[in-house]
Amino acid sequence: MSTATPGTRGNAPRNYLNADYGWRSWLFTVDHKRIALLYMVSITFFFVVGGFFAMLMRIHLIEPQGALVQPETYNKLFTLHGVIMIFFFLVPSIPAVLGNFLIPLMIGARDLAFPRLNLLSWYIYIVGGLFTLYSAIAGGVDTGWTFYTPYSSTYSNTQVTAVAVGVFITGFSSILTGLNFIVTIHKMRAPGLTWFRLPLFIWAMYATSIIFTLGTPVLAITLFLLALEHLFHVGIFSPALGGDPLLFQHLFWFYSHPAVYIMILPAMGVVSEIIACFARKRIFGYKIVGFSSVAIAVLGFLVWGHHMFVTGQSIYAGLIFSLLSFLVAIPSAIKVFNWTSTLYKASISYEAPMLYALGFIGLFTMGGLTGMFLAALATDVHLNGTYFIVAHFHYIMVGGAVMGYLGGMHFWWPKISGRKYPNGWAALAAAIVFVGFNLTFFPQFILGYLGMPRRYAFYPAEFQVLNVMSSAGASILGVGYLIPLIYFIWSMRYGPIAEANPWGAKGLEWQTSSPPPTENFTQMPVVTEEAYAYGAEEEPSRG
Amino acid sequence: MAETHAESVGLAHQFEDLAQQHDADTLGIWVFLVTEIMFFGGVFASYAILRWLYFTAFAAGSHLLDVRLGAINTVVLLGSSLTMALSVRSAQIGNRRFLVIFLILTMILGGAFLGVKAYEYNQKFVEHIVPSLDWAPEGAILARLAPGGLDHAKLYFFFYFAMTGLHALHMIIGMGLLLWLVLRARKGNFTPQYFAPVEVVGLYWHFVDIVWIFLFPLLYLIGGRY
Amino acid sequence: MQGLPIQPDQASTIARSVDHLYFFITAITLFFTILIFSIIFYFMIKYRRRSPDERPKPIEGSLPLEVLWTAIPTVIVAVIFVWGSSLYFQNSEPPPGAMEIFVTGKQWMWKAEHPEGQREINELHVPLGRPVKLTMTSEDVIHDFFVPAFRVKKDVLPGRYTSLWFQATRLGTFHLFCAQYCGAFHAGMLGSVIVVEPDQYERWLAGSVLGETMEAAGERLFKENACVTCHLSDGTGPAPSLLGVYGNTVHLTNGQSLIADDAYIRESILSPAAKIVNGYKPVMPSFQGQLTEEQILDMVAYIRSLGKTPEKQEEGKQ
Amino acid sequence: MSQQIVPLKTYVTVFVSLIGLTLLTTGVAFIDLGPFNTVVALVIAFCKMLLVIFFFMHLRQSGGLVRIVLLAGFFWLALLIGLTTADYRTRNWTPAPDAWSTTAPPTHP
Repeated sequence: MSTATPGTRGNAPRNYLNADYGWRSWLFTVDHKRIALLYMVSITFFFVVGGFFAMLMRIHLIEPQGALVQPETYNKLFTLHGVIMIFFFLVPSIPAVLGNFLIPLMIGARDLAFPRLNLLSWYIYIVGGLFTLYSAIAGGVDTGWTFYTPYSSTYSNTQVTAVAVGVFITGFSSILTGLNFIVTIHKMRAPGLTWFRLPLFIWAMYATSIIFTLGTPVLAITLFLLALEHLFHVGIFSPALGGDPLLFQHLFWFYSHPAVYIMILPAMGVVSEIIACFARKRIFGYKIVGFSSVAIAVLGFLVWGHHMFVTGQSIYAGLIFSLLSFLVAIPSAIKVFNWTSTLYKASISYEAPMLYALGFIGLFTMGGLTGMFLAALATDVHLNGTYFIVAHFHYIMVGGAVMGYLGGMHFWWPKISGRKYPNGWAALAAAIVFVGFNLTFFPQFILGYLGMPRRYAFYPAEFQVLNVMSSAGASILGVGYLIPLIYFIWSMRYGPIAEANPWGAKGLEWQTSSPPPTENFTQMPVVTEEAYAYGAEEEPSRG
Repeated sequence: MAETHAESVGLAHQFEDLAQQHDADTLGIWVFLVTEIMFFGGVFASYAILRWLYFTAFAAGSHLLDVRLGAINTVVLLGSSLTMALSVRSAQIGNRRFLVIFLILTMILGGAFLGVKAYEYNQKFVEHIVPSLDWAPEGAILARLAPGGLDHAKLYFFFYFAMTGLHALHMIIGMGLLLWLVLRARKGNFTPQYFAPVEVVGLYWHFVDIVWIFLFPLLYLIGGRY
Repeated sequence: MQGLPIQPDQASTIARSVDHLYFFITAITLFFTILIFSIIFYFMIKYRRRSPDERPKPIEGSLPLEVLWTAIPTVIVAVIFVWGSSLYFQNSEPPPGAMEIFVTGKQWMWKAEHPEGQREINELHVPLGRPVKLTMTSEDVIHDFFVPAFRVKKDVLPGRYTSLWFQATRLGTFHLFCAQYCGAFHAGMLGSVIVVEPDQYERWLAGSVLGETMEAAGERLFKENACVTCHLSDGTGPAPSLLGVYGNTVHLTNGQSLIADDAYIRESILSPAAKIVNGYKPVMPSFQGQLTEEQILDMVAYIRSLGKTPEKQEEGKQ
Repeated sequence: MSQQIVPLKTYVTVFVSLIGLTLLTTGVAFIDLGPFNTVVALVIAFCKMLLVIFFFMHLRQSGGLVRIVLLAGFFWLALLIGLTTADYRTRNWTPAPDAWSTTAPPTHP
């Protein structure tokens, strides 16, 4: 084990939270842990806003003719729901909060390689977020989060430019975060911490950073061109002016498909940590799970054309993209099998984080398998653009990424806040989220197969039963998300004090006190063993 | 919690030593340059598709540019890359005087490049071939553009302005960074052990040069000049 | 439809085969979901922690197992890929002799035009049991022509022709949806495809003739827009004769050649200078903004008719 | 850390070669090579880029990691342009699916 000294217990030991007070100490901090908390507060805000829009949509869809708002308003609701949830919640969620907090701790460093750049990333994110919020207040935007041209460039008279600029700006936050992580993971590891001793969370964050740095710039330039197009009607994407609308889709999906892996890979990393800890086992096939993260990141860039099977893309390109889409399914399947096998002959305990992790595996399995319908050309023709798509990507992004994020928050909350939350409530919330989620999104698979297109403000009456089921599920899901929000806030003040390593977990982050001191470790750690040495033989007394 | 400039000049608190910091800085800038490749890549990809679709129009648009000015600017920018490389070399050997001289030379050459560029932009306004802002080609220019389709020629000029504009923006940022280096170098901030900022800005500057190396044939030399 | 529907109507020749693939993937999905869930539940109970300091033996992993569960998914996805792609390729080309209908999408309505000249809005009458090919374009943004009961879908793009085909196997009225978000009343861009017996279709055609056929309309436009002044049929004019052009190879001034198809004719009307036939000068003005998409389709139909007959093709080649 | 000092002569030689290549590429543009004008121009630009990267940017002295990072950048750029172009270039492969179409093989510009 490492030679770091466990945090000293006593009267309020010095840590990163009480090191300094006042708003300046937060807004000008370069401490990665404090920046992580800045992100945590901001993404929670955006999650609540995006979730609010989702609730309005589900209420509206209870009745076939639409129960709540005008179609124009409904279009703005789903657009802002998508834009906010994807660019301002899901993409930064695990990387910017847990990644920021944990990467230096897990690799035994004092901070990220570029702390000021890290703070700058947060400010960039906030500026981008303000543009988006401005657009919401100034009348909204109705293009869908996909901004398809020529609707967005020529026909929509809503706040397209403001949102495009907002997402463009936020893109640089992702780019700089990814750059920071890559350099940190390469150059700042503690002595003895070789690549194959790294926690799988670090592998996942590394793979995610690859996508951040290589994919996001393309999105940025695409939205830049879109904004120019919207303002000046230049015509690259507008057929009436000689351009080509499919070009926009190619460029957009070059980032936006890999963006799905930005959301799911970190969650996979979190789940690997949690399962190892609560099963007290080394992750089965550690190297393969690690490499599969990188494989997913790379292959994920080769499949974007499967969003375009019915758009008039060449059928030969469709064939290639279909094949590659199936290939990316394989590393995901391998991961699921390996997590499952980790439980074999393990010693499993069921604290809240583990429930979220197991829920993740279940929902991700379903989300991943339903992806096969959409990778296969013939079935995709029928299902593309329907609620089947909506259900599929919510299984991945909400069932997968959000479950992973919540699991990670429950796992590392004692480390982040130094407090414990009520485990019973946490288990209850996990169960409610799981049930509510399935009730919301499973009916949407059937709706899609029946042919109900997405983004419909009103719909033929025969689809009502399933829509009502989905809306009912959404209300349960909403409650499930509120409960953790309440007890996390409660625990910051009233929760019992957490010890340095409440779960008996391995990993350098548990070797320092909870919450960690500003410089992370009182004595820099040296690593002498692999990650997840939970086993019986390797259990010397030093843990 | 400011970064502590300890005994070792320029060492940030999160690093163990200057070697580690230098490694991290260089890796960081290379990763950044790769993101820049992808950033420009989006425009290059769009350019590649539309040029392939409307080759005649793109060639016609390209033939309205002045190859001589493009070639001169290429030489100027390559010269600035040379002086930039020599700045880094001066920093490596700890020659503060030459460091400052070469940095200023780089800035002068960069300024010359932007000057020529500004002249070319102005020409486009004179000829009314600036998409959206001043698009009304007439006379001989209209006759040369018409065969490929005016809309498509307009797309070519959009790419001309978008690509050279993005490039010029990078140049301007680079000039700002150079100025910052000059000020720091005059104060004697750099030593043969610590000159990472010079090297990092240098890599950035060379990258901007490389972008131009591709822009020159892609914008000025479409379809030959025979 | 009563109670809780779980399957859309199967009303075209391909619906059944698409559904077979759909059910196959559903079976795979169910199998693996149940497998993973049961294994997890089994392990969760069997290997629950019995004492707080229990330390299970670590397991490295197992190469044979990894190979096995790499190979099995690979085989399964390969099967689905081949199945899905071959079905898609089979369905991508209409059988020879398909009747053709032209569809224009517009915010927020569908307009259909039968070759004989009948026009419909938000309705599409088709005969039972005959392959129907739709050639589609949009007047504004991207739409998507989606008939769930036929399992067909294709984006309808501005500035381009896309096509799909189907052969209805059941009488009735089926939903026609726009499946690509197209603006405020996207959800209202609904139509119905009405499948009738062939003789009934003939009667419907006869009963609803509103005017000229598409070809005749195209011929009229050809004259009204003075195309006929230059495109002399004997080829002596300043522009090439259009007899026998459609479907044949055209040689261009830049040395390239292409097959004259709908897209080429459309392009030649809107940006005439883009592809000039060898031996001619770029003198034709653009008709961009002067013709609606429907009028262009009429002209395409007319020019097609000029290329139709073999004897005329011979004439045109000279 | 690229601590070896590159001799002045190397920099000047590289600069002179770059100027030479610039003149070459400009000159070649005035000779009719058909489609090869573009190819030649891009090959020359690529060579110039290699000179700048290897000598001015010290890739020659840099470690493997930097090389991998750079290669990744080019690889992804190639993916973006290559796969997008693949769609456009293969769109016309399907012959006009039409009862009137001839049996001639499809050609495309």
